[in-house]
Amino acid sequence: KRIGVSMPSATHGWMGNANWWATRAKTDWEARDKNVKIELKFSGTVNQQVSDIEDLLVKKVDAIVVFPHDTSVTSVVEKAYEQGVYVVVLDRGVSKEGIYDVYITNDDEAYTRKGMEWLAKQMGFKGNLLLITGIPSPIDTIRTDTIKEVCKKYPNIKILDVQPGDWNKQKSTTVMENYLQKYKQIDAVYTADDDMMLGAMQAYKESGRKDIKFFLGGGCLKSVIKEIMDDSNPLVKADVTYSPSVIATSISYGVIGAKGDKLNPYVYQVRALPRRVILPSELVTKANAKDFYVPEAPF
Amino acid sequence: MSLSPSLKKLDLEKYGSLLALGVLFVLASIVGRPYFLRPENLINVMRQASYTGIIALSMTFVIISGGIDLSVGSLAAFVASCGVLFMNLLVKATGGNETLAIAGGVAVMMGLGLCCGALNGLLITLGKIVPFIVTLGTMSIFRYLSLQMANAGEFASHSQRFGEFGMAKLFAFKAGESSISLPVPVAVLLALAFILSFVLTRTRYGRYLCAVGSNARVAQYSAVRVGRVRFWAYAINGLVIGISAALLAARFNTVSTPNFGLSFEMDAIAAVIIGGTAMAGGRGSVWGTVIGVFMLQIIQNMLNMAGLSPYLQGVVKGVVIIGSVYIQRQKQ
Amino acid sequence: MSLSPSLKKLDLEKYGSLLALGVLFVLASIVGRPYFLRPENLINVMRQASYTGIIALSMTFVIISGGIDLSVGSLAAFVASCGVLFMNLLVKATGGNETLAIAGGVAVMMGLGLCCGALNGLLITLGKIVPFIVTLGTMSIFRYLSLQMANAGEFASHSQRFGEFGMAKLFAFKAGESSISLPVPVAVLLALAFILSFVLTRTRYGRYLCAVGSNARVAQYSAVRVGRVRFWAYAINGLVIGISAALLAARFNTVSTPNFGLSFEMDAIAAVIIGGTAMAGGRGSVWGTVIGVFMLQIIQNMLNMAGLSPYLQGVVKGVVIIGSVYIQRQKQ
Amino acid sequence: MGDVILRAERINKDFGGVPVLKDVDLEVRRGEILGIIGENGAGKSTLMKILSGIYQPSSGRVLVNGEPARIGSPIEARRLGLSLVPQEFNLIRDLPVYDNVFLGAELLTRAGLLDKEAMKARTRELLAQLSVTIDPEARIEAMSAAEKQMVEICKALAFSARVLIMDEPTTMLTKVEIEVLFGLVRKLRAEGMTVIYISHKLKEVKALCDRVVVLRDGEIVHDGPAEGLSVLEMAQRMVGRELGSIFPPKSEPGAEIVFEARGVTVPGSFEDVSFELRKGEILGFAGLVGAGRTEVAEAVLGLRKRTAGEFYKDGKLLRIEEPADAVAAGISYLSEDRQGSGIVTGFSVAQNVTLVSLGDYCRSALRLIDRKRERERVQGYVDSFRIKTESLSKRLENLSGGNQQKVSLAKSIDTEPEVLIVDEPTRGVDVSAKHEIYVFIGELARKGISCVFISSELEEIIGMCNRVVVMRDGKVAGVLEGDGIDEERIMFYATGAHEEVAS
Ligand SMILES: Nc1ncnc2c1ncn2[C@@H]1O[C@H](COP(=O)(O)OP(=O)(O)OP(=O)(O)O)[C@@H](O)[C@H]1O
Ligand SMILES: Nc1ncnc2c1ncn2[C@@H]1O[C@H](COP(=O)(O)OP(=O)(O)OP(=O)(O)O)[C@@H](O)[C@H]1O
Ligand SMILES: [Mg+2]
Ligand SMILES: [Mg+2]
Repeated sequence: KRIGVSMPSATHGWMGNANWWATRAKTDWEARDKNVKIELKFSGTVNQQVSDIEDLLVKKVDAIVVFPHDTSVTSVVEKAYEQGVYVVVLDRGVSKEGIYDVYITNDDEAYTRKGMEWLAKQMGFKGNLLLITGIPSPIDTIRTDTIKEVCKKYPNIKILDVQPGDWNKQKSTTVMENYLQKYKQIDAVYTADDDMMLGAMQAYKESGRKDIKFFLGGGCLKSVIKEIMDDSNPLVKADVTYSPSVIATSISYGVIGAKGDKLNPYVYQVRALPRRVILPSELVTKANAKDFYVPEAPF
Repeated sequence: MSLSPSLKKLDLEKYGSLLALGVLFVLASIVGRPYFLRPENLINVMRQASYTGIIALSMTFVIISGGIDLSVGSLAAFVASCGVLFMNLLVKATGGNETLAIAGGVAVMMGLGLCCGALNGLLITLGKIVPFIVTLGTMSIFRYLSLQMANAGEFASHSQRFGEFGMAKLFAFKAGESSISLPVPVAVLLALAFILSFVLTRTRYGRYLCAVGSNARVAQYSAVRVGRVRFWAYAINGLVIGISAALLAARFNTVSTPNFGLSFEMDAIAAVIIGGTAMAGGRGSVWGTVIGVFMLQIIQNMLNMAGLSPYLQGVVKGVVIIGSVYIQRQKQ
Repeated sequence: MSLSPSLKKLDLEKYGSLLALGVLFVLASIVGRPYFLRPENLINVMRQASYTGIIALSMTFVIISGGIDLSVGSLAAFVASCGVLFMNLLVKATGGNETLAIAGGVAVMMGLGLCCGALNGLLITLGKIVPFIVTLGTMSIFRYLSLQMANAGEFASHSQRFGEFGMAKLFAFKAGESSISLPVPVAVLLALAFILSFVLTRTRYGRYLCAVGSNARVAQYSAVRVGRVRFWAYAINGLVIGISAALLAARFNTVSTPNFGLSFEMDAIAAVIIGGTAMAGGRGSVWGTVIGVFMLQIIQNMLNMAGLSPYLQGVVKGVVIIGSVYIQRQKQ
Repeated sequence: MGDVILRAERINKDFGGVPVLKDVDLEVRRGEILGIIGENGAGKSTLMKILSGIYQPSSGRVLVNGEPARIGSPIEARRLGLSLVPQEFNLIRDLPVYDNVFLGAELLTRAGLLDKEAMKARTRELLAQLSVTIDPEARIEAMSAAEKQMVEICKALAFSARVLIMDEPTTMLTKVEIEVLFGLVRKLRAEGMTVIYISHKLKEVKALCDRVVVLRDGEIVHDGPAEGLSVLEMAQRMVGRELGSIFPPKSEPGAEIVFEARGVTVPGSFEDVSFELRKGEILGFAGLVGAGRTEVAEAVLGLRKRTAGEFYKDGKLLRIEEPADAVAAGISYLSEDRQGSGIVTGFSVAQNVTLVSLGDYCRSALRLIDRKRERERVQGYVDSFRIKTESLSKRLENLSGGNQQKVSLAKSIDTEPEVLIVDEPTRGVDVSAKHEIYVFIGELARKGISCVFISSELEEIIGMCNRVVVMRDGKVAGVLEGDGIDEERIMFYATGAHEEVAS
């Protein structure tokens, strides 16, 4: 059985992790089952991704796992599905229902909500908050909106500013440096992922200031989880899962689907697997951090 | 192949490009065995190449004129966003007359593309600002305007037909067990290549384009209106971007503002340069660009078919690009 | 400012750049009130500018020679990865002698940078392949080599000191309530600008560089070894990239292979062109590039400080880039 | 003579405050050939550029057919029927000959497309009128300077102009071609065309022109019929002082052979060329356009790949792969194509002069350019060749053609070569400066420097050279020596008459 995987190439840490998980799933499955062959395609743009998927279809793969750049892949995914290929779509979605066998996603809303609620509580429901967001895109908009919505409940929390850090450590460092110039009293910083949080924290450290009490990112970078586990950084006490391993899970679904296996003999469905899987976002604190620590992951 | 009659038009200097394409084709047939030579795959390759390929055609004009256009991708996104919005309005206004709506949308994309390209051209010729800076600026402007319009989201078209048109094929016929056909964007690519090549080699404008790119001062002394010639290179580029944007938007039946047309500029410029057009301007060939476009896409496809590890693919891709151009240069 | 003595060296032609910088500075002081003019902010701006700024300096050489280098960002990532790996090895081998390890690591980065730059240069001069294609290829090669090495992950340095060195400041002193100091990368930027500007204007090599970029044929007839001159432009560029990579790696004390140095090429080229160097080569100035680097960073900083919405920022950024170059061109 | 077709009134022109033309009044009548002469930098080309719309006058106006005309651009000049053969080549190197000839005035088919066949045919016709064999489809890039000059003339003739301005069209041409050109010009005059002719070859001016205008420092100092104005008078009016004999006395070369070429062949250009050069000798190379003289020189420099033959210097075999090797061996070359391969137009006077010899200025510990010494040396050349420039940092593109040529010459002798190869060294240089150059080269020879003197001006060759190699069709047709050097014998070999005699 051959499974094709198409996902964005790494341009930031989280996606780097996701690429690593995909590679790991490939090695694991191919070791486990001689008949399984997994082919990975990392693409820089959505156009390239569509080409990759088309190329995989020419190669007559049995299942295809797509982590889309955006919904532009809808029509090619539909084509795959119509050709009878087992289709697993994740995270950023397609704009049409019923053109996939499994849809698996992280919960963007819960991801930010959980983090923000925790942060609000730590802040004592008051103080000045700064946001650093990702590249302007639909999921980024959902996240930002969710944060704003949560903060509306706590009138004493003031969002001082929102600027994009483009999921890039260096850019986020720059943004943070500018924030530090602009705002004399900052209590907490929320960044859209851990990569950017590290950049922002770097700027804060370099400034020598003492006012910020909390940094919160997300996505569980290894080094961040380690700090939480060891309680070694007073500024970082928690993280939220938005697991890059979702791709590995999806590949597993793809393999099972391609083989025609049933995931669970007690579930009866048309095409053997659940159609929608939403992975919960969990709050990671010192208490449960070691469950999320993957020492061999690259990030 | 459908190219062959027109390829005869290439003068001997372009022989190197053809040779490189040939070598690459043979290599791909071997490395990408057994998939590469399948008709569906070849058609895929052509279609995949065609969206940036179309832009590369008019980019050839811009580069021959001694300029560059970095804004093509953003411009495509902006134009496609406006076009789809307008189309959706029309669908509503006409109570579902999709043909009319599509026609209107495409017309807006082409018209707006022309205008935006003309804006680039004006800033460059009247404003006397170097093309690199102007189009770097408009690249940012057009992209963020589209993001602003969509709040970084996407514009889905409300016309089913538009999407079907994007996937349409011409002259489909059965050949053995698989059907052969010419996808619309490939047909457009070839038609445009034919037209633009004709303009370049057979009209006064084409002549002036080379003259201006080779030596603007001499052209001016020879009574060529240098500013006007350059202006039109950008305006034509805008128009052609509009066409490409329409095809691409139809293919996805949606325009995702952050990603639409991303890094098209690099792909297009690379195809033009691989096709033998001089970076400094003055000479070049549209059919050369077509070859460059296909070369790049074949490299990508071959590596995909060979199923290399993604990282290795990137390394090999770089090597193959350099290698093919090396072959091409040696034979010139 | 620390620039003023050297700025006197600029000839009148560069006056436009300075004027544009001045106008921009005043604009930023107003728009970014009251944060922009704070000493810490100005220092931030300088440091933020310095990593790509350093690369832009040697990119000036490449562009003056009539070439281009797209591989700078990937090259930085590759060099930094290897350097950090080697440094970690040394830390272990020397039993924790960090000074030695850092010295070794930095030496590897610079040496490897030189070699990789030389590779670009060789392919261009001996292989007779156009610079755009060669560096497009090596851009892909270097990036994916680093990704392969790290499995798309990162290399964290095992030396605490390396990180401290990245944050180090020179000549820190108190001024009122805030302390003024010169971050290491800024010092390196200025020192390198001084050296390279000196090389460009006062040495034989610099003169040859301009001659080759201006008219390679005349240079050849004048017994200039054209190939060699061009080769060194790329090699020097590689060396300088090594320096920038070391500083950037030290700052984060880690090298994240997917995004280290991402899109540096565009930033660097833009700074060079804004600084008044001709895209076609032949003339340019290193201090002009420094001005270009700061102009770009000031624009970014000003928009951030003004707190515009991100989308609007992108639009305004494009407008301001075009606008400042317009001012600059008018005054030349 | 006819009525006034073109009239310039009180034309003033200055560049950045430096006046170049001062209150120039000029009348041109229909159907005349007007000669304009003057020293290098007198303002001749500037005046012509104003008439053809390339420059705008600072003040004053131009009347065409008695009506004030605003010549704002070359496009308008063309519309008014003014056509210019510029001093520097204005050709697009990426385009073939016929496209260049018709650039801006293309012949179109009914459908509005380029009529390539018609253009090629017409180009062929024009070239035939000039008796040159150039393929209309050849690319400019691969042409010798003389051929480019011919194309440039064709370009001016291609559209029916009423006034044809020729700015030093004959600097690259040999006597034969010049005669053809003059025949053509006279024919055009007979057809009613007006010609303005600028040249430093005063004999030609005398032979061709009806009227002569002399320009000195931007002012007209003489305007009168050519008849009765002797060449010597012309020169005196130009320079404003007496001129002595133009060529210095020849010196006796030494006996030892400094440089030797043996059986050198560059396929497609020339074959089996051998010659030897003695110490302090001036060896002339004569021949018609395209005979291959320039290519021999370029082969010596390593600019052309030879398939056979060697070069020896002081009896030792030379390894020359690129010009740098030749320069290291003490050989220096002055290129005939000034703007194409001689000078960097964007560089200053000083930067150009020292481009080849820059190594000699970097002797300090840090290997920096010794700018003081550079300035001093260059100032020396500016003084001795009377290079007209406001400062040493003036860019070459802003110098007059003749002065550019002088800079180019200064550049090739600044390396202090033992073997100097000059190719059309006095191209576009005025009479007095020519004299300086001849004296200078004579001095060099006296000091023991050997010189290869390639020129299309037979007078120069005869006046300067100890021996002359005459080339024809890429072969050495004959070598003349001492009193044997005269015009007849040179032409005898150059035109191939010797072959007919032999057969
Ligand atoms: N664009 C320019 N900028 C500044 N000075 C200029 C420019 N063009 C010409 N000049 C100056 O004007 C003067 C006259 O130049 P012009 O070319 O008219 O001389 P000319 O009479 O044609 O000389 P020649 O016989 O050497 O061709 C020269 O001193 C030259 O340096
Ligand atoms: N780069 C080139 N490529 C191909 N052919 C060339 C090139 N340069 C010159 N030729 C050809 O070589 C022939 C000889 O040119 P060359 O310049 O040596 O002649 P010449 O004797 O110096 O005459 P003149 O200098 O008067 O033109 C010409 O017919 C020319 O077309
Ligand atoms: Mg002149
Ligand atoms: Mg010659």
